Amino acid sequence: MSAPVESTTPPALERPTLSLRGVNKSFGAVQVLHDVHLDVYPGKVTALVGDNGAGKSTLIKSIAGIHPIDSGTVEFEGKPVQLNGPRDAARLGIEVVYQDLALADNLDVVQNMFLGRERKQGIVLDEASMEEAARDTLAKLSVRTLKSVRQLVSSLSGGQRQTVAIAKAVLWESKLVILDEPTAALGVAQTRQVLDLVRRLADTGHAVVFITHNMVDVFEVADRVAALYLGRVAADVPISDVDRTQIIELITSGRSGELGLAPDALED
Amino acid sequence: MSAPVESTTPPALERPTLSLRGVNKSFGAVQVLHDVHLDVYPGKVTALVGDNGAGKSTLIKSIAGIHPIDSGTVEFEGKPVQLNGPRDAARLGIEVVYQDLALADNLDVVQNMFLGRERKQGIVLDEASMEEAARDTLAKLSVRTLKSVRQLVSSLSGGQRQTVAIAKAVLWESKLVILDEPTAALGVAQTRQVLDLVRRLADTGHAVVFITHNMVDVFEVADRVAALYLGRVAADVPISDVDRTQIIELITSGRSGELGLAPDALED
Amino acid sequence: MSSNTLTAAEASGPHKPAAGFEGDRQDNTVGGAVRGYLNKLRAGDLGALPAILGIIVLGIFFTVLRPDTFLTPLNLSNLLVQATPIIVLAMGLVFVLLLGEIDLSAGVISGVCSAVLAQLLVQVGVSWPIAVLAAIATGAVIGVFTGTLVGIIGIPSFVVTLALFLGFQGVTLRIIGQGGTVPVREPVIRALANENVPVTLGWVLAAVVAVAYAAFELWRWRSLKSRGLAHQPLALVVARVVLIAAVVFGVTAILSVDRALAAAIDLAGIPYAVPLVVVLLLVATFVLARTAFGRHVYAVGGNAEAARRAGINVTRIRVAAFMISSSLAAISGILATSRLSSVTPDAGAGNTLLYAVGAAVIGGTSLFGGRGKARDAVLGGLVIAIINNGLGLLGVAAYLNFIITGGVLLLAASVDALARRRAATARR
Amino acid sequence: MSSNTLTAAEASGPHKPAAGFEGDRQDNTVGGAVRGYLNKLRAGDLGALPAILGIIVLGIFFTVLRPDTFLTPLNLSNLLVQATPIIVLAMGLVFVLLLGEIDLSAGVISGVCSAVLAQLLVQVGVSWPIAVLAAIATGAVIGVFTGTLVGIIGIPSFVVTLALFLGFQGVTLRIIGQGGTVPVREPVIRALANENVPVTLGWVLAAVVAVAYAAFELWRWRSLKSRGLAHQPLALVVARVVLIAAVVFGVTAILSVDRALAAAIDLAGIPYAVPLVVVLLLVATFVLARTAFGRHVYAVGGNAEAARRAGINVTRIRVAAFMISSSLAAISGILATSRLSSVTPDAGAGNTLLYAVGAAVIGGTSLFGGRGKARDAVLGGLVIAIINNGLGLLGVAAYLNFIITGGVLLLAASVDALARRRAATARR
Amino acid sequence: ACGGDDSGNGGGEAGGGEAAAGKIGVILPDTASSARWESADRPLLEAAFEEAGVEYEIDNAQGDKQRMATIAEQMITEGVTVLAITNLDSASGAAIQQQAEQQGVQTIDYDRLTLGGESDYYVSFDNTEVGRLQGQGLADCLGDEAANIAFLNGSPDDNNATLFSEGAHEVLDPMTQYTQVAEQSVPEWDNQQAATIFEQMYTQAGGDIQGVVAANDGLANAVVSILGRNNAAGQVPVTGQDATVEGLQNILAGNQCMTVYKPIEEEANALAELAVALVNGEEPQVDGSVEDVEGDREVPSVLLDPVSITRENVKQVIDDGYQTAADVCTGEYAAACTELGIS
Ligand SMILES: Nc1ncnc2c1ncn2[C@@H]1O[C@H](COP(=O)(O)OP(=O)(O)OP(=O)(O)O)[C@@H](O)[C@H]1O
Ligand SMILES: Nc1ncnc2c1ncn2[C@@H]1O[C@H](COP(=O)(O)OP(=O)(O)OP(=O)(O)O)[C@@H](O)[C@H]1O
Ligand SMILES: [Mg+2]
Ligand SMILES: [Mg+2]
Repeated sequence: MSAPVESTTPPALERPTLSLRGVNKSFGAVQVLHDVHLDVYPGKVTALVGDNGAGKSTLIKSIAGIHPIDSGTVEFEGKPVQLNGPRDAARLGIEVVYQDLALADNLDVVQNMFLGRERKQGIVLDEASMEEAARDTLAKLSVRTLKSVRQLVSSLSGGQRQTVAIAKAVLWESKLVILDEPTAALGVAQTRQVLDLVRRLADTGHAVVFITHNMVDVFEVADRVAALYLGRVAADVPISDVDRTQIIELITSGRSGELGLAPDALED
Repeated sequence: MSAPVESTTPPALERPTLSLRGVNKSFGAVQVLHDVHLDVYPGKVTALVGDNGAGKSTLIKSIAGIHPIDSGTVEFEGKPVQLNGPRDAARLGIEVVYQDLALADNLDVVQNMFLGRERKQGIVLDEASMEEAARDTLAKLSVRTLKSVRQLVSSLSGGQRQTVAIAKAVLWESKLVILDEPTAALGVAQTRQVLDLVRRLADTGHAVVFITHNMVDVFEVADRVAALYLGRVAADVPISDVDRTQIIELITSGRSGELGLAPDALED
Repeated sequence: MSSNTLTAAEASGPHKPAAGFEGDRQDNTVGGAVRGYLNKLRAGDLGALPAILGIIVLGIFFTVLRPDTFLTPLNLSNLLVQATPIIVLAMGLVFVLLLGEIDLSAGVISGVCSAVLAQLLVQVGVSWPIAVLAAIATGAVIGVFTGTLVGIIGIPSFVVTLALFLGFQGVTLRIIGQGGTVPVREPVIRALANENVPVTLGWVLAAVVAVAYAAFELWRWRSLKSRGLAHQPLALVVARVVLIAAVVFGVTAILSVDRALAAAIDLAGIPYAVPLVVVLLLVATFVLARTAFGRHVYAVGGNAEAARRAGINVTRIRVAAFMISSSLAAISGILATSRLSSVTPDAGAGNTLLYAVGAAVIGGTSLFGGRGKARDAVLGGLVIAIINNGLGLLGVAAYLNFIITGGVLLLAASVDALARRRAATARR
Repeated sequence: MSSNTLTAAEASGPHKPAAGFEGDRQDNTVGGAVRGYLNKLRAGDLGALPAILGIIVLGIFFTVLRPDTFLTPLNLSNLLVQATPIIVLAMGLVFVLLLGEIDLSAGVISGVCSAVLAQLLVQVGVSWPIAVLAAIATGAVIGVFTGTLVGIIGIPSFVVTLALFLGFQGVTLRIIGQGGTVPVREPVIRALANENVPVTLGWVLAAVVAVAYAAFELWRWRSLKSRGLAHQPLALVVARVVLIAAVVFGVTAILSVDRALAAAIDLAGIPYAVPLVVVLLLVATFVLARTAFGRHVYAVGGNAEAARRAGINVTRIRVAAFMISSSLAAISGILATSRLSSVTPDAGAGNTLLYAVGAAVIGGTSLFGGRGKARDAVLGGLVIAIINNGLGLLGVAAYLNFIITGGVLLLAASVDALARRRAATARR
Repeated sequence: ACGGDDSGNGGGEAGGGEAAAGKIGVILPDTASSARWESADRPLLEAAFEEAGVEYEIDNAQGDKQRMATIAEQMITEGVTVLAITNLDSASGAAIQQQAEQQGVQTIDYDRLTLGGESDYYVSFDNTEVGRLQGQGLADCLGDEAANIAFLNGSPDDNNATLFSEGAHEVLDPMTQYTQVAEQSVPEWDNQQAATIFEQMYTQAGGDIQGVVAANDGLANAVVSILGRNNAAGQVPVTGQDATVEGLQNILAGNQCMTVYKPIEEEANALAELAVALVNGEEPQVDGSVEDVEGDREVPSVLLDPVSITRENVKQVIDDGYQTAADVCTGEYAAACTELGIS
């Protein structure tokens, strides 16, 4: 079986917020995730890297309960959990920004940001307070070209949509925040803000998973790096243990020196 | 009215492949493009930069005929043209990779790549030759995780979809190739290939417009930079005339020293 | 050197960046509000306009052709009562259409429920409140069944309700007995469509509605203003309150005139069915516009996957929408029963459903989900009812009736489609 | 250093990268093909399976209940002829459904076209080829009209065809006249559903079909193999050819038996309507699977905006699909006319359309566009026809008939939905 | 047709012992146009066939011509030798009969003559006569005074509806004291639509309608409920047909002038007798013949008379057992029943 070469033991004292053990996932005949082990720690940013199609999005969708896993165990704060839907994940305190941003085009920015967790007075929606909160959060993310928070999401630019999705996720105090290529469509200033935000989240004790193809970002914000290669975890190590070239080797070939998948795992 | 401060005259000898003059575009009450002037030259990569929501995608969708423009003229190879639909653009030889990748999820990779321009024998589709051509093009773009070119596009990862869209556009020998954030979702190796491809296209005489938020990419492949600020062209200059800080200033505030929009244009 | 790292100085740049959200600081003048509305129209969002135009144009048309009869109090009261079953059915459908689903079986469900009502009243002999509750409960149960098939098993609603459309015709036939007709002579049920609210009580009701509306609008205006949020100018709010009050009192006044054709008889007051529809409209509007449930209905219709990822129980929303739709279908069936004082085995079959779908669409509800309001059913239902009513007065041949109804439906839809297309921005 | 620039050495890495496309190098053994098929089933793509299962299960069910009659040559020939109008109507609908549109008016269009046919034959007295062409042309023109409203003006097809459904009922009524019926005694038209291909000719036709199919399949196999592209193992191709030939000859053999009940009479051969349907099936399959037009139909149904951006004339595709649908509806109307030898004002109204939509869906065509085949109409139409035929033999009460038809439709759809759901991968 | 008869008879006689192998098929037209088919004809025919001890099969086409053709084919497949149909229209009926003829099956037209068909016999009430009774009944209720009358006809695509209307016009057109102010058809006999259509007629006429020819009791009930809304029920005579519970109750309450009662038992028994005779290879008894103008032939016929029912002879319907007193004399109608001696 494939197994990452255990190069570093995680800090013994700390309990991971999320830990995956032997997770497998197939779509029909195509096995996308092979026996995935992954630990995500509170107060740390874990960068999840991997080639296009390596299975990063599939992995985080499994964590979010969108794709039920085929086998393996998921532990959240030490307790085994069953994730059968996004509601289970939300209940545990997992918040996700998806790569294929999930926004309802026919609703406006405020409505999207509070979707599923509307503020109410009695049974009546409290529009005023939601509008204020949304505007504050967006302003923090350096959104300057948005005309109105009552604009329909369908009329937003790619980056504006991305920002709304991020703002939506950070509105809630979640234990684990997962961001799937959050800066892909962002401008320079907005990217800056998101990176700062990611760091801030970790510094305030949240566990953060950050997927990106950008090595500079990885080295700027990440505490740990997990590399996926063809659906297998090639490495899951502190950032201090690797350099840029090693990570790129892990991404493109699954191995880098001592690190990475055992050669026989690459065969099958 | 707003007008870019003319800092450099384009090379007098060369005729632009595409030139926009005074292009305006509104959605309902929201004016997105203000009086846009832009020239795109053959054999050159023009990087189009701008903040999120600056109007980059709207501009290239106008060029592609997807959003008809409200006023202004478009000249292609010196002749004024009317762009009322993507078919007009395709007929002129304009090929576009859209930010919101336009792929038909229910078709496979080959079918998507040849959509609208199927190879035929008589009236019968020539599947075999299309399949071969698609596989060759994809291989060139460093696609290694794709299981099959007969896979449905709906089952592809974000980066795989991006690659298919790019491969689709470069299959055709077009005079003008426009790429809207083509590398946003791509992995390291794939990004490398796309940048090389962009350079190659320009070197073989094509005009290329390349939209990105990544300054390193801009400086690596671009010959000219056009900066959009709130729907206005803040600058349209050779890359040698600007440095990184200047471009970022143009993006974030529309001005940088001598370059950029006149202060009064920023007011209205 | 990084592409995506940026110092704070770089990010802010030499000029002050635009602060954003300027659209939210809209002017609170009447002119600004009018401009805002015109902009919305220009952007292709016609809302209730095609339906209101339709009502006005058809009204003028039939008034010109039948000046003696079309605008009489008698005909207007007929018109309202004729419209009620269609309006209520369409109002239920709005919930389902908002999800991007369809309920082809709503018409026959109204038939099944009225059959249940009739048999309970006539065969079993229960009292009317029990029979009515049982009929509505039947609708609700059917709705839960449909919703389960659509929401949990995941069969497309078109197919589920197509199958149920066939199946329930059989059920009604079974309950009523082939070829039979069950007369419903229960006075309370009959009164719904055939009796009127006493004139004085009618005026009191009208006053209550008008005052409550005014109070609510003004309270809302004040609360928005005090929190510094976007609000309409007071003049516009007052104008709207006055308009609504005028309509309410106008209708009440017309219906309070003695409209009996024979001098000896006294016939005045608002038919009971009308306040019933008003109450349903208010409740449905409240649910859709002001509760989390309503918000979730729109979200599921706009992007079910996004709604699911936002933690909304999509299945529950689907089931609930079908339940509401079928319950309203049951009420529509009761209104139809009241009108004829009897139930036939083919109740609710035929074109009933198509008229109701047409009403919702003319009113402005989208068939693709995510766009629509409860009032669409009322406006669209009135358009359909006016066509039938007017053509009845004209006494045109049956074939023309079909053609004209189809034509008007097409026309209303074209107005909407053309406006939208003109403003088309290739939104997907 | 930059995040996205990378030297060639870095990119290739120490190990050889996986070369990709390994899925295309599938094994060409029978086992591999079977595994591939099972994988497809597991992935929720049931294709024609529910319909074929439906045919088999229903066939066994009715054979057990009516062993003396259900499987007789007479009943099988009845069954086929009963199925033809529904199959042809559904085949047209497949084109429209593939676009994600619906044509609610297809049934009444078949009525209008048969009314035109009848009046031309009877009132004007033209010869049958002219009348048939005129009827089909009427269908085509109506289809172009519908397609224009949907494709150019942009009204949702549900609304357009709902309006036309009402309107065309009026048109048929107008053409035929109230309460009237136009008898069609033209021998060629009558022969379609009521006469049979001479037995010898039937065998010749069957042989031609079988041989042509075999030749085509083998040619295709060889050409794929020679170009080194993915191809099925020869054994599987041969097996398929044998199966098809067996079905063709089997049906021919059954229909060549003298099935007259009275000894004095001779009644044998394939009803003319059957080869007509086979030809339509072959043409429609070719158009959808092997031409650019067909490819574009699927693309528009999958993502109309992507198709538009790819330079496909989406409007033209929409208009063409509606034209094809309405033309096939006209042919379906002619077949129905032939069966009854008459046309009535309500031709094509009622449940005609719903049965046809049900047939397409049971066959495996999606209502959301982009998925479906011409053969779906044939398989689904047979399921619907078997239900009607079998229930006719059982002579169940009318209400049960409705309920059972609805139930079977629901069952077929559930099988499909459950399989899809089990494999659900949150594709949007 | 003669040849067909001979072979049928011959077959029956040759295999006297096999007479039981013969089978009767009956296809009724629909469930919507009238209450009678399923509530009366089917049980009556079933009883008669059971008593005669013949094999039979009865089905209903539910108003669908394609369906009727399908049922006919099924019945022929099942070995029916005598097929009685109530056609949905002449031409589709003729097609069925031709097919039956080909298969050597004898056919009977039940209630409706198939013009241009191949039927061997015809059993019916006269539909035009029904219309005449309606016309006459209305005239009797209205008397000699001047009156405005309206016609609410059946479904525009139902040929019988046309015949009813023709009959009524035949009687009422010459009566110059009546002004015909409105006439409309009701698609699919839909009672809800009937109510709207009549309401609009009534409003358009300014309430100045003194009599209504409604084609059946369902339409009549729609008229009555609209009149009720206008507090005018009972003052405007309305006709009907089928003697339904609803119609009879309306008559008892004085809201409906008359209905046409077709003693279906007589008609059903006539059909049963005829069919049983044919299936047993006997020569059936007929009253005479009716001319099929289109097919240019004389069809041997058993003809029955419809009966006009007013308040005075409601009792007859109940005495015949066509409706039960328990159904009709509920609640408010009990008094009227007692008065008229109905129990
Ligand atoms: N529904 C599906 N059915 C079949 N295969 C799928 C499906 N979804 C994903 N895959 C396959 O699984 C693999 C992993 O996809 P995934 O989206 O997880 O990649 P990723 O690591 O997120 O890539 P990217 O960086 O491009 O976003 C891909 O090869 C993809 O084709
Ligand atoms: N259909 C529309 N209706 C109204 N406003 C729109 C519409 N489409 C775009 N806009 C607005 O136009 C502006 C420009 O959008 P555009 O997509 O061109 O930005 P962009 O420069 O491509 O940004 P990004 O870098 O985020 O992709 C945005 O403010 C957006 O909200
Ligand atoms: Mg991904
Ligand atoms: Mg963009």
